[in-house]
Amino acid sequence: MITDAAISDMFPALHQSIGGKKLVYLDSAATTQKPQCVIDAITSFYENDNANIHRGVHTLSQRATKSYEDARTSVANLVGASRPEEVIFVRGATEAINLIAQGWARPRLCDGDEILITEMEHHSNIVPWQMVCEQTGASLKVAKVNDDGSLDLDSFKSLLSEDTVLVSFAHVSNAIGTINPAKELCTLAKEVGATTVVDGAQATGHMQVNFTEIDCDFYAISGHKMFGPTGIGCLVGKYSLLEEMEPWQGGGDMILTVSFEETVWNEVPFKFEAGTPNIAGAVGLGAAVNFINEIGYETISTKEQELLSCGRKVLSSIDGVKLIGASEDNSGVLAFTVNNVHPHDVGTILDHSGVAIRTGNHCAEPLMNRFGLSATCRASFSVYNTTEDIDRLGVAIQEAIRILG
Amino acid sequence: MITDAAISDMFPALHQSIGGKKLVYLDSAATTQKPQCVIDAITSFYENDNANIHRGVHTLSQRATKSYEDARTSVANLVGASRPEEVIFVRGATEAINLIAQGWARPRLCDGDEILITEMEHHSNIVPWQMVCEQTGASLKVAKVNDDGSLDLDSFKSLLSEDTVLVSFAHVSNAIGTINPAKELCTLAKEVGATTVVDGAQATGHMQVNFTEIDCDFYAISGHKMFGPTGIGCLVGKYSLLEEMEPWQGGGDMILTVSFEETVWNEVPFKFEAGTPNIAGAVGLGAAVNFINEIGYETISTKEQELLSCGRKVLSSIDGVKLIGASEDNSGVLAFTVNNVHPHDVGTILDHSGVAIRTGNHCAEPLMNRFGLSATCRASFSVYNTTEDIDRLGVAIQEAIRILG
Amino acid sequence: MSDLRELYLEMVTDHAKNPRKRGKVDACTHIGTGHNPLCGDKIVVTIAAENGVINDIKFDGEGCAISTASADLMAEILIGKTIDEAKILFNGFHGLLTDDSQPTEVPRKLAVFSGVREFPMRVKCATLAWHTLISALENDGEATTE
Amino acid sequence: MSDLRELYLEMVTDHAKNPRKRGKVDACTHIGTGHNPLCGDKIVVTIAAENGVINDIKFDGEGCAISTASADLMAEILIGKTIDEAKILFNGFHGLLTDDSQPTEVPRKLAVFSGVREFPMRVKCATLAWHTLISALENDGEATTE
Ligand SMILES: Cc1ncc(COP(=O)(O)O)c(C=O)c1O
Ligand SMILES: Cc1ncc(COP(=O)(O)O)c(C=O)c1O
Repeated sequence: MITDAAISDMFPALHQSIGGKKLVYLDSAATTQKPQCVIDAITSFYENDNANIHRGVHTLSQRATKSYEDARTSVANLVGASRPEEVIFVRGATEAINLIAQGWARPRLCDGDEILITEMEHHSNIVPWQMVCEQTGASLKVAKVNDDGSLDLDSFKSLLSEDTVLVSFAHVSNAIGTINPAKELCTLAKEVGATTVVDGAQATGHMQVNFTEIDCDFYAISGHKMFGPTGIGCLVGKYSLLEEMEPWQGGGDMILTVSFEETVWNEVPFKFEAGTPNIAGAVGLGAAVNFINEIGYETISTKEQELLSCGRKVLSSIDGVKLIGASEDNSGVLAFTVNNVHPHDVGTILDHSGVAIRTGNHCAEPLMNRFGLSATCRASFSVYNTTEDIDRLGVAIQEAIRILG
Repeated sequence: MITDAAISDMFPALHQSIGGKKLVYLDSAATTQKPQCVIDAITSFYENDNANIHRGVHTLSQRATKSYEDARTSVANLVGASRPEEVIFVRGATEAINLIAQGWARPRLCDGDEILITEMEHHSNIVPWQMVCEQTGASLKVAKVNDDGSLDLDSFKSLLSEDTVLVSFAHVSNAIGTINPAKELCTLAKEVGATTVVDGAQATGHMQVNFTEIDCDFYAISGHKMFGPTGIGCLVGKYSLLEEMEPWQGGGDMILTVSFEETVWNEVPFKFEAGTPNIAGAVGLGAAVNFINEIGYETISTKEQELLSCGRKVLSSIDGVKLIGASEDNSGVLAFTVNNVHPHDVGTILDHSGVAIRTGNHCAEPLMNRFGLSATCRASFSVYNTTEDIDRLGVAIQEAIRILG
Repeated sequence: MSDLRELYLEMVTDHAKNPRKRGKVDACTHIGTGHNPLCGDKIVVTIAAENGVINDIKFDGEGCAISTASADLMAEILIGKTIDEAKILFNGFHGLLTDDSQPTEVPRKLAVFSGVREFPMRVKCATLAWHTLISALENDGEATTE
Repeated sequence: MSDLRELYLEMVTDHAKNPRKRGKVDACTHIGTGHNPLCGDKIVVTIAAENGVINDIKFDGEGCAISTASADLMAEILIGKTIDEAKILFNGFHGLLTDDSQPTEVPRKLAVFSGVREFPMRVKCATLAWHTLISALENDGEATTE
């Protein structure tokens, strides 16, 4: 068992003061901090192996290609893809979803078809579908969310029909932390023949995910939310579906041969990786996967659940603090409001105490509307947080109430 | 004046041995090596400022946002954009061109319209237009290349017509190094009312570029080819055109408000930057711009031209070596073939001597066909190379001839 | 790091908690809506003006302490001012918050926001009402601080 | 780093410089084309087979030394072999180049390529002709090493 201090020691950014107070980073749902091993992997890539990949015979290029492809294999193993080729490197979860929207949905959908999402989606899992609807004439259906922040299963079921061509939902909500029953939802969707997309941006940094077991068609991953670098993420897709799909962008590396008369696409996954990819980003993500494997999802989840229940207790004990969407099955996210104190002011005052939380609509405006709010405060945890962090959060909120409440 | 050694010292990856011999890196057209200051900027970002941007009130998020936006301003200043908002961060030149193809061309082009490119384009400046042609019914026209590798201006002019809606060409060819007269070509294109795209992937790491002076509509930049990290590049576009364009991807940060009924796009450039961008990548690119400003394009160009003429001399003196496309206006690229020795074998044998060059079609298959070749060898320079590197290249080629010639 | 008390001066928190000019102006001649996507705030500014003079002005909508207090104090200070004077005040206020190169002369009720300059993320909160005012006066009706 | 001489053995360079089986087989019963995008090589393999026996086999196209020598030696070795034997030889050859866990028994003419294993980027060159052979025999006619 690794100690709290040992884990926290691996994250250099945590060891700094903000305005004289030790930083308490509670914004991991926006992006996680990076362990030293990830930073070192990037540095080492640039200092030793930096080269372009796939087409080079020289040593650096071979090393870079191997590191990049090894990272693909690491991700495939982590999320239980059936082969490395099912993992496509993209910029992040947003690009993964747009790739599906433009590469799979746009050429296939038409007037009368329906796309089903939920009320708790991140804008990245709403807007790409709105764009596809606009482009194809399909329409967007939205399953309701219960008062406790869980998905309204009846609403979800009642919206599934013969017309539902695609179903897309968050594995874990970024705004309130709800964990959706991915496998169950995919089974329901499949009964009506719909293609399934799971937005796993908030999942893979926190809990074991198995793509093959969930049995969805596509799974979107965000590297920077799972201890990896910015600018890298993955679309995991069933091989047969990826094969059928048109490419996403045109350019180098995604083609077999090019002539002005005819161009032949390369194989999956290269067909979807036009141009020089974020090589160092993939290498860093590979290191992040190693980090997760080393710590273990078991440790990560246990720690986060501990922090969550501790956090709920601390916040509930403060007069005027209200938890938003605190469902049973919840990841390490505390969404809350403070009576008479606007979230934006809470954010500023907490920052002044060295406590970093996020405030606003969390790119989930429709969910905010669902709760009749324009904004909330959000404290989100990762394995490097401690119960002292929660205490600091509680004290800082009380300070905010003192100043403005 | 900075000495050769001082410049080379700034690049850690250059100081290593490959199979017992000091590395000679002559593959900068594929990707440049990274100066320590760029690597340090990335490390420092992750160790000190790492946070998500734009929507956070806490200190790290403010710092990250500032670093990211400062990088945008640095790029804008470097390439003479008229305001920072004209710079959109993308993954690389390939994504920049695809963004124009899908965001500008696809909704505007139709049957009968023509896109004009040249025979020397990189696949990234061919395939996106083929895809648009397929999608819209427009057709692709291709201006010829002269035997010396320069653009056939008569061919270019003769293909311009009322039907030409878009003209796209490389500022500098990656395969043979030809520098195209960008301003002149844009002027000609504009006379027929065409929108102009310049693929500057091979330009900004080597010579002063002024977007406003060239007066093109769009300019594509590749970060990793100008000392910056992988996974970052820029589309520079005229503000008014960017404003008219539809967004590229949907997601967080690119919208002002989202509801299931109506979504309002954010302003330029955010409209085009959906999801979490490659924040550390942008910061690294900002550092690369500082590096360029410090060394100065003057020094860089002078050095590269010196290496080019030295390289041409050395190669011409070897029996059986043939230079391909060695035009007057040429960047630091030596394309060549060796009699009876296939480029792939040359590449392996050179690598064995520690000399890294690229071999193959250089993602420019149509240009290879133009010269009746299936592959060439390419040695490409940057400011960190020296005339000793050229000597090592010459010796290694002679070794290849000895083994296989 | 700057002092939180510079940001939340007593006059600011007082107007934030008990805004005097919240509501809608009757017989309104100008209306503008503003939006700060950063905090989700939306604001509606209504104005009753005659012969270029602002007779009454109110704001409506929820916002953070800084934006509420700023809207409230803006409304108080603008009553009786001409539209031209209002624009000059806007410029002064904007300069106060963003430009530390030159000292800006502004009425005391606006000067309480000078602390905001040290909190760059909050500048948009303080200026939202003013941007909305300008768009109302210029009759395009919509403002955003992003 | 491995020794270059292991890669370019004399038999390899000899067959690369003077291929014996370059050309097209008359009365060809099977044809396959292969492509290695890495080096741009394209290859056409033609076969004359009868009753499951390869009577003649040739290759055409330009390629690097490794791919040319490999194609040439493959052609030499397969003449007179059955199609089934050819497939077994392919497996053995493939194992020789990619699998260092177990020693593979192959004819001496193929064993000269064992050095390629130390040059992973060149494995595709050595196997291109063989992949093309298999696709010719299985009649789908197109092979690529990527
Ligand atoms: C649930 C959810 N989906 C999608 C995204 C977008 O991910 P990325 O930042 O990798 O584009 C996020 C993160 O912002 C998220 O929380
Ligand atoms: C001329 C040219 N255009 C476009 C590209 C693609 O650039 P990127 O690797 O940034 O996608 C390259 C580089 O490979 C290039 O050399």
